Order: sequence, then structure tokens, then C-alpha cells
Amino acid sequence: MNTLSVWQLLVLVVRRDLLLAMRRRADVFTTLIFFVMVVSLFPLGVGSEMELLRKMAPGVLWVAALLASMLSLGRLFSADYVDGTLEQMMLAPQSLSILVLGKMIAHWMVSGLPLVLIAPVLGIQFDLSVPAQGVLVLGLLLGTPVLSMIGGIGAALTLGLRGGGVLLSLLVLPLCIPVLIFGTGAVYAISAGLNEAMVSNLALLAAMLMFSLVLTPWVSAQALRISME
Amino acid sequence: MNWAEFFYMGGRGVYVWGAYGVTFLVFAIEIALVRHKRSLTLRQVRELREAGE
Amino acid sequence: MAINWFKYSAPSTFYGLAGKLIPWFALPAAVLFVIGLYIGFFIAPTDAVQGEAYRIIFIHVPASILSMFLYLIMAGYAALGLIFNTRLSSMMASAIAPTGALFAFISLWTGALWGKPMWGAWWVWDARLTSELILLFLYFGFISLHASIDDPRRADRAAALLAVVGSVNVPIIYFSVKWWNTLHQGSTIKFTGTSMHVAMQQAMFITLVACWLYAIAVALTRVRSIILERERHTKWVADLAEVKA
Amino acid sequence: MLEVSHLACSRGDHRLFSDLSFVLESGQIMQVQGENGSGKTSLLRTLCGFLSPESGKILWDGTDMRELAEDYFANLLYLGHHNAIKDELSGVENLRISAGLAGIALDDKQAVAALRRMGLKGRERLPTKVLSQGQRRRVALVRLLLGNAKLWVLDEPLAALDVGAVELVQTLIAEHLARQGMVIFTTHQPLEIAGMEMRRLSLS
Repeated sequence: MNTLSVWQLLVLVVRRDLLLAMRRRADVFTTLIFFVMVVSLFPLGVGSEMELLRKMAPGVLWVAALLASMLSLGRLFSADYVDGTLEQMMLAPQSLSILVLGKMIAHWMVSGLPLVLIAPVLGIQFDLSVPAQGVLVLGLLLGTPVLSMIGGIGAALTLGLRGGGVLLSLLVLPLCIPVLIFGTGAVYAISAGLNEAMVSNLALLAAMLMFSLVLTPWVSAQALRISME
Repeated sequence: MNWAEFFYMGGRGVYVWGAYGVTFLVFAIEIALVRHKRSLTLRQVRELREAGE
Repeated sequence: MAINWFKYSAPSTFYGLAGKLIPWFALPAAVLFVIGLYIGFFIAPTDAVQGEAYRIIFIHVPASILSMFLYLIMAGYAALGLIFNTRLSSMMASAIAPTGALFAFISLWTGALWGKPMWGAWWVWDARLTSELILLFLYFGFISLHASIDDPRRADRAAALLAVVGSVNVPIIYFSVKWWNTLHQGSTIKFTGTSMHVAMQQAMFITLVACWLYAIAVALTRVRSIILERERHTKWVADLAEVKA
Repeated sequence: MLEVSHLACSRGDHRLFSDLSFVLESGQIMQVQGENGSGKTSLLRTLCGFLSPESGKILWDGTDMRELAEDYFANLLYLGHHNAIKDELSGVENLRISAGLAGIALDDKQAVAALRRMGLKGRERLPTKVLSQGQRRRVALVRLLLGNAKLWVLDEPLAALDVGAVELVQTLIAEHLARQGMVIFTTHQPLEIAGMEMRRLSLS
């Protein structure tokens, strides 16, 4: 019995979830449309005065990215929980953390990556300078996976609970604040010309990404075992 | 140090007594809630015990 | 003689022990509050810079300290309950959470009331106050997760995991907020005066101890109710004097 | 060899069963009996590690299953009330994923062959949501053909199956036992394996 290698298993789970996401393409776009809509609401609320919008842009985009990924996290485990496939995954002879990491990566590719790709377009809406847009996109690229991973812990903890979606955000948002701070801080630093501060913000984001990559799958697997009991 | 001056608190009475007032009010509420929870739980356990017999 | 600590880890024996201890914490707490505030208001001099408003620190600083340490203690008990499967430590964790949240709220409230006369604004996005606000959110997260799960065992274990993850994040949150604060506002605002008069330090220390005693008394009372609730089907609860009465 | 010693399970504060001990050897099949709510499903889920027992131990070849963890799961196949298949995916896709999770690299041809054996000829590539309840259950049962797990834990395997499928499941179980496999299951319909002594474990 040739057990799949860790890498093959990871790819299997990621491909499985992406295949499922593609079969229900609407879900992919709801997250994206939600993100664009939330971002576009702000100029309507705040007024179109360019100087103010440029200053607010990183905060608005990052908070919208945070909310958009919270929105789709509820389905990370619940779809598999309902039809019993999650049980089978927990019985797989490989470590559950790898499977959970795979699901987190797939969730990021469906709900995090599109936000990163579309961020420059929205950056124009806020008249961001090109370097600022670059740093914003890079920050989102480093930060959104962390949102999916920390959110994965929340999704596992609130599995099968009524009011899961709101409860999930309530648990996870405080934990995502550092990511929000470093992500927006980098853009703020570049537009204020403080290049070293920008680099250190991005470095901290990258550090949080590595930290989450190592820890969150295991914690999320423990949370799943607790929830499935 | 008569009482009027004490409550005036150098013009900052509102803030000082606003802070301490709410603090001890909140303490009082918590104590009341905890005692209420205790009597409620005791009553439930008693009802359960009678039902059990 | 070696005290057999595990004897007290059984809910039934702990229930009795806690019952005896509560007065020993509650009464001294009240007494120390009175002494601490007496020193704070009648002996400590008026501050040269801040006038009388600074006297709020005698409750604000202890509350902030309490809110932080109670979260860590809660996370510690929760972790104990998670690892060693001891129900009593999980009960202690959920007994501490509301009191911790309460102190976080008091810290924010008194911080705001102190900020108004000091810096002219009810809310100042200062690193310490902002982290306190996030700590309050973490408390709400713990309490609401625990409340939304019906099965007590799963509720304890899920909330415990969240508390442990939260406690790992508390320092990260604090430093990122500090970093964010310096980035946007230059320097953080110094809270306590440059040199504190000895009476001020005494008063704050006494009120701090008073807050600790208060927190322990309340937590013990709450844990006794939780024990009663969780062990309502057991025989020892049915035989309790107060249940029979 | 599966050994259960002094197992006790409870749901909330309601004790389901206690001091349950039995041993299941290779090539043996055991039916768990008891009226509804006596903890049949809880026992099976405890054997799979979903529920942790109040007390007692579950040993696999002499080692506690919690220590074995993933190695124990490698020998285990669980079929619960849920079909554990994704409705949007086809039979082939579902099978290849569950095979991959069980550690077997299955190519398309083998998957189609297995699905055909379960009587799903011509429907292998349809999304399972268009199949009937019985056919969907057959897709769920195809995992039995993967044949790498020694211990089968089956919860109501014959539920929603037509007569032909019941025959097929009984043949598969017989083949599994012939290969020195073990089965522990619950069922409401009669399940007979020719020439096999059916052990019964009563919970009530």
C-alpha cells in the first residue's frame, strides 16, 4: 500500500477543494463581488475628495479583504461536515494537519488570491500611487493567507454551531488585527516615504505567514477533533 | 477638607467620581449576579432532587 | 506533610474548600479598598501637573493589570483542562472569564474618564488603551464561544483552545498596536507621572491587592455555581446541606 | 486483532453502556445489537476515535489505538449514516479522492472498473447529485472495494439498498472475511454471510 507522500496528499486536497469550488463557481464570485462592493461604498460614504481617499485606501481595502475572507470561511469545513466527508478525512492514515492545510490553501486561492489580483484596480479608484499599489498588493499577498489560516481555526471551533458565521468573525477578527496593522502600515509607510518602515512591516507580515503556516494547521486539526466529538 | 471640596475634586469631580462610581456600581452588579446565579442553581438542583425521588 | 493537591482537584472537595475560602478573600478585599482609597484621596498630594484627576489611576492601573493577568490565568486553567482533561480547571477558566472582561471594561471606562481631563478626548488611540479594547474582544470571544456550545465538555475544550491561541496572540497584538501607534502618532503618551509620590504608590498597590482579592472571591463563588450545575446529577450534590434545606 | 476492555461510553450525562469487553479476531464478523439509543452508533464511533470513552481501552494488536493514531486508521474503514461523497463530483472523482485519502493512488481505469462492479455501469462520470438514493449509496459503498483496511466498521450498511445491492454487499463482506479481514456492524435488515458464524454483541 503506497501511502501518498505528504506533498501528493496536499495537492490532492487542494485540487479537490478547487474542483468543488469550480463546480459551484458562484461562490467564488460572491466573495470577490462583496470585496469590490464594500470598497466602492467608502467613497460614496466619505466623499470623493481625492486626498482623503488616497489616505484611507489601504485601511479600506484591508478591512474589506478581512471581511470578505471571513464571509467565505464559514463553508471551509461545514460543507464537508454535513455530508460526512470530513469524518472520512479525519480517518485518513495521514496527519490531519496536512489535510487541513490543504483546505486552507484552497480557501485562500478561492477567496484570498482574487482579492489580491483585483486590488490594483480598486487602488486606481482611490488614486493610489503606483509604488503604494505595489506594496498594497504585496502586503495582501502575504497577509490574506494568514487570514485564511487563522480563520480556519475559527471555522473548526464553530463547526456545526448555530450563528456560526458571526461567531466565527467575533473569534477571529481580534486575532487578525496584527495582520491588518502591518498590511496597512506598509502602505502608509511607502506613501510617507519611510522605506525602511515599509520593508519592516512587510517583513513582519512574512514572519506571521511563516508562523501561521507552521502552527495553524495543527491547532485547527485539534479544534476539529474537539468539534467532531 | 470639607465634603463640598472633596466632591468638587479640583473641578475634576465629574471624572473622578464618574470613574469610581461606575467601577463600584459594576462590582456591585457582578456580586449581585453571582449571588443570583448561585441561588438559581441551588433552586434547580433542589427541584431536580425532588423530581429524582 | 505533603498536601495531596489532587484531593482538592476533585470538584466535590474543592466546592467545600472554596466555600470556606470566599469570606477570607471577600472581607479583606473590602477592607483594603477602603484603606487604599483613603490613602489615595486623603494622604496622596495633588499632582503638580494633573491636579486631582490623576487619582483615577488608583483604580485604572489595577484594573488594566487585572484584565491582562486574569486572561493569562484563564488561558492557563483552560490549557490545564484541555491537556489533563481535568473538568475543574475548565470550570475555573469559565468562572474567571466574566470577571476578567469586567476588569477590561473598567480599565477602558476609567481610562476614558481620565483621558478627557488629561488630553481633552474621551478616547485616545493610545497603544495601551487600544490593546485593552482588543483584550476585551478576546474575552467576548471566549465567553460567546463557550455559551454557544451546548455540550459542556466540548464548550470547555473549544473555548480552551481559543484562550490558548488568544494568549499567544496577546503579546503580538500589543506590540503590533504599539508599532502602529508610533507609526501614526510619534510617541506613546506616558501614563504615570514622572516620579510618583510614595503615598500614591502605596495606594495603588493596596487597591491592586484589593482587586486581586475581589477577583478571587467572585471567581470562587462563580465556580461553585458552575460545579453545582455540572454535577447536579451526582449524589454528593444531592446530599449537600444547602440543597437539602 | 481488535481488543476492547471495560469500555464505558456516555452521551452528555446519560450513561450508554459500561464495562464492555470483547475481542474480535481476524476473519470474524460481529453484529452489535440493541434497541435505538442504546449506544450502537456511539460504540462504532468510539472504535473510530470520534468519541473518547468515559473509561476503558481499545487495543489494536495489543497497542492502545490512541498511541497508534494514524497507523490504526490505516487499517480502518468506517461507513456511517452519511454517504461521505460530494454531490457535485462524479463517482470516479469521489472514489479517486477517497482512495487517495486512504493512501492508494487509483487511476481512472481502476476507478471505473470498481464502480462498474458496484453496478454503476454507464453512470461513473455523472455528478452523484443526479443519481438515485440507492445509486448514491452504491457509490459510497465502492470504498469497500479498495480492500486495504483490515477492520470494517459499518453502521447500517444495507440502508436504502435494493436487493441486488444487498447481495453484492454480503459477497464483499464474505470476500473480506476470507482475506482474514474483520467486520463489526449494526443493521436493521437481516444480513447473513453463508458459512460464517455470526457473533452478536448486545448492548441493552
